[in-house]
Amino acid sequence: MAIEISHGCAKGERPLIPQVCRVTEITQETPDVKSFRLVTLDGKKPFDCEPGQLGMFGLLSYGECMFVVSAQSDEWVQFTVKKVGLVTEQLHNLSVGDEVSLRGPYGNWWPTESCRGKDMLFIAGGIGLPPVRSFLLYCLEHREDYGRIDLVYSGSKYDDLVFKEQLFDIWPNEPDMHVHVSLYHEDPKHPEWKGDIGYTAPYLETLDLGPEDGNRVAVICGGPSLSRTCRESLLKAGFDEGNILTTLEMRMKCGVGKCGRCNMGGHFICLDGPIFSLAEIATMHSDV
Amino acid sequence: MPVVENNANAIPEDWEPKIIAFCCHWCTYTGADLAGLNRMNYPANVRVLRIPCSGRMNPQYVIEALNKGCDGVLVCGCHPGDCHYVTGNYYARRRMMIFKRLLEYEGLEPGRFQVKWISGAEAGKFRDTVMKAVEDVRALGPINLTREIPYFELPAMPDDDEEAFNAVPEEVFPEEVNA
Amino acid sequence: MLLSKQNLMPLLNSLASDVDVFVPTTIDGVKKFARLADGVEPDFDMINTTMPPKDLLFPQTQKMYHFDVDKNGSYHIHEYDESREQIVFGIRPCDMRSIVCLDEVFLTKGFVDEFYANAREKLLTVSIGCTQAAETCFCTSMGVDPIYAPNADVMLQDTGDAYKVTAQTPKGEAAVSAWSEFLSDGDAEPVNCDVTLKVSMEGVVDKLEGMYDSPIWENLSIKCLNCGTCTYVCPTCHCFDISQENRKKDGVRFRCWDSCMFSEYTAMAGGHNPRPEKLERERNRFMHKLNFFERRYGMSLCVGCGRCVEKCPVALDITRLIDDIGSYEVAPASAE
Amino acid sequence: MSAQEIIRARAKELLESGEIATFIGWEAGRFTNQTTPLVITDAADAGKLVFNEYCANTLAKYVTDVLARGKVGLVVRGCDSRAIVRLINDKVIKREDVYLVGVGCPGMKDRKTDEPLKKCTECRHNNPLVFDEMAGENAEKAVPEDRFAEVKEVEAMTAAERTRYFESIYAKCIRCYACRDVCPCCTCRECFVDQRRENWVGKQNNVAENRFYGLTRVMHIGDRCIECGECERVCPMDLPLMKLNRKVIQDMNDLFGEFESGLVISAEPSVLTTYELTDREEFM
Repeated sequence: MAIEISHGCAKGERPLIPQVCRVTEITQETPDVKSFRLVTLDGKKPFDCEPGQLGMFGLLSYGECMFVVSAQSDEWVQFTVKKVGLVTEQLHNLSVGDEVSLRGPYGNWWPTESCRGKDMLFIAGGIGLPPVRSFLLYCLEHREDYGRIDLVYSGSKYDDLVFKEQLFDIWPNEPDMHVHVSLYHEDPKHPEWKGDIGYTAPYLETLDLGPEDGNRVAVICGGPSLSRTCRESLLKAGFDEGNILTTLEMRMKCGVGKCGRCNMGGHFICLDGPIFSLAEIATMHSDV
Repeated sequence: MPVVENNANAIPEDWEPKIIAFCCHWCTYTGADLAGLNRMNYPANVRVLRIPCSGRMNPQYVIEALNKGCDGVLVCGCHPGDCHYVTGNYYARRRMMIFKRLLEYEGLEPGRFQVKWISGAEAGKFRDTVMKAVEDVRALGPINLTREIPYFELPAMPDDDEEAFNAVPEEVFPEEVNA
Repeated sequence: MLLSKQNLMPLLNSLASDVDVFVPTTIDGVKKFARLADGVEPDFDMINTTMPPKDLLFPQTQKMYHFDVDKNGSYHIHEYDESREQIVFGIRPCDMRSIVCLDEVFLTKGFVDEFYANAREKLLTVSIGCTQAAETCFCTSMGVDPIYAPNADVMLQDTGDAYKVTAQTPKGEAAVSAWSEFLSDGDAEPVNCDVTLKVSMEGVVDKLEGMYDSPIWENLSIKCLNCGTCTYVCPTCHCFDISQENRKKDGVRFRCWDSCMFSEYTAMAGGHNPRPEKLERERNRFMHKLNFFERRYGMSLCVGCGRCVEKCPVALDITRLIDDIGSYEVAPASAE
Repeated sequence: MSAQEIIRARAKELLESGEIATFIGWEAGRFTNQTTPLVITDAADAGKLVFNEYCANTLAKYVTDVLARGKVGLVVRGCDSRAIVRLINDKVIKREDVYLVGVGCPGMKDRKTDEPLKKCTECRHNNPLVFDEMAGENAEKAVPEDRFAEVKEVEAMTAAERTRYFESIYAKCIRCYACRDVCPCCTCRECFVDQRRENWVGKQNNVAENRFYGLTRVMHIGDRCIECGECERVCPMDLPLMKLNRKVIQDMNDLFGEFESGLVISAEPSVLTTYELTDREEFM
């Protein structure tokens, strides 16, 4: 049975006005990646959202950017931010207690329901892990609903791997969860690295994770070349296009499918996406 | 609509001209420093910004300053021949001559954009230049250009910014001061 | 009901005493809709304004909220609602169709854009049918009737000495009943308007599905300058950017028209740009006009007003593109 | 043979021989007397090329877009050839990258009014200055008496009138950047308006931001403007941009000696990127 992804599931009022939120915790994940936990000024969770949904997180004086909610609890939402541009650079200067702007949630979410009972294969590269992690954490929370879980994760250097604690200490000890990590290149700073060296797609192929007669769902998030090569590897391994899920990214401003720039054909990534199956993407006119 | 010649006849009470002075680090900025050391008095309407050389003076800074609330702009550099980088102020001289004419062509009064060469020893000239610029602009009144952001009234210039006023000036190139 | 042409100005003046009435006029050499005031001469014979009336609903720069910091260093957000009662008088049927498109964009698909919605609710549209067409007008080919706008609140049709007045919505009926002293009973046949430029949209939407990688885009885009003229004069182009101006910790966040023709439009912080060249940008623009919007909202995003045809610096002409698509031999569609 | 026939024949020969990869000229548009730029790579399309007195667009800027495909052939009039010289002097292209088919230009006309285009009545070099071959003879055209007449008109106003005059211009500007995109001098890889990170100019459309853009544009192209007048022609709001460009040119003329950009290929720096010790001193 094909995976069903809901699209255009937007709801909400006053979509363009943010709320002021407070940073309660900052974790330095790598030298240029930080995670921020946010609550409202009166200490509540800013919004309820499903795993994989987006939030427009920013600073009032600098602008706002779209991020996937990388983790959440009943009290807070968390965003994981890599320093690449003007706003993210300023976000990295935040300290605990600072006020930020937040609006959302936007977009659709991982098809947690229709993946139930399946084996999960998560594939991510670099800063592509946080979006995937939102689904992974959901699966671990509802462990009995899902089969075997594999995580294939790569980064170009050891320092670029995010969530190292979970990656190396927590997740490998979860029942029937297998974590596979590779580095793109030898890392001279970390000669002790005993894991694999190689790009994600060839590494994935060595792991021999097959489609299990359509019972395994692959979830990809990474840069353009990682996405392309991993898709090809999975298709070669016999995966059905409908069982390969990915979350897309483009520049976004409004978050509600009106400002125009994040379209893939007639679809807007911020509203109909960001999560699509490969089968759906194949029918779209995509510049991504 | 009658053409308002300038704002000189309608200067609001309490109005103080705001002038920004872009000063070359190697001469005028030092000259300004010397003026301070010699306890020369000059009006506080001028805010001094340090640039590495008058050749670095980007015409955009002038437009931005006028758009953002200044009533006049002063650019000061080393005397021709004395540039720390040998030729920077020669380029600046050409560029500023053209740019000043362009601004005046667009209707800016000549007194609002002035360029002067002031060396590090000419503390008195710095003071006189600043005093003259302030008097020129004061006589002209508030600027007669449509300003930025019609949407929200700009707060006053840093006069009310206690932080900026109480800030201790950062030490500039301490090793050179010692040398 | 008829409105004699002599009564037109008295009606407008009486309307303008209460609310802002926007009429087609020429200001400083620019043809646009401007607020009726002293010195503004309405020109209802003008075929089409250069600047579309979309800025009444969706201004080129629109402030959304401003923020400031209180004594404790806490941010506060203050929202703006600048919408007011407005009447647009003399809007052409093609521009009325563009408002249908904008309504779809801003008011449907789960989120309602409150800024647009507020302005839209307070706008009374009085459309005047065309009596003559410019050489660049091709509205009939895009399914617009030049003498009739079905979604206008009030429709005026030229019958020679008078306009035939039809109220088409409750809002329009309320308006017309208030104009009674300027109206007279009667009926007359509206003057027809002959639109000479015709293109065939038949099959174009479906054909475009298979033409994403066609060389037609390369040939078309090569002459494009990548300026934003076509998008800014287009009555249906609605892309916007959100930006802010700051003064220390205070600032205002606003949205402003943006153009898919600019390289910066899709450039991402990491340096990747999904539409790096004018080929991709041109293709996206025309696909959006003729195919994507049709697929998403069930209507074409081109209303045939001819403004981009008229104003393009390099005479890049959407009507020629439509003709070219019509005569293009599509390879057999892939199995989807 | 008419110039148009020569152009078609030569474009065909050049493309067939493989000497050039693309040829840039004009083709007829949909409407009477309308022309639009045409880029061809196939010799069979040479028959589409036209040359008549309504070829308003300049072609030189397209060279930068199609250069990757190989040597470019194009038709050049006076303005196109100066634009090519400008691009060469700015090291955007090399002389050997282009094959120039020169054509004498009698001045182009507006297709609607049939009046000469403003940019053409003001043109001082209607015949190509650089070319590899000529299609036909040079054309005769009256040269304007005073190049800076329109600048002097503005200068004659009072300061307050000029403020109002230019503010009314900036109030009309919609910042479509057509003036930048058509300009053969605007060859920065990334224009300052696209540098959002630096945020030189805000995105609001208002008089102040538009003035910032307008003045910066003039200063950036100042000593390189070839006076082709394309910025003014393409402006959808019909803003008199040459009044700004020519003001700078006039001042450089007065201050630093006779100035006309893009006349000869040379490695000499242009007026504002050089200096003389003897330059006039106004800031003592």
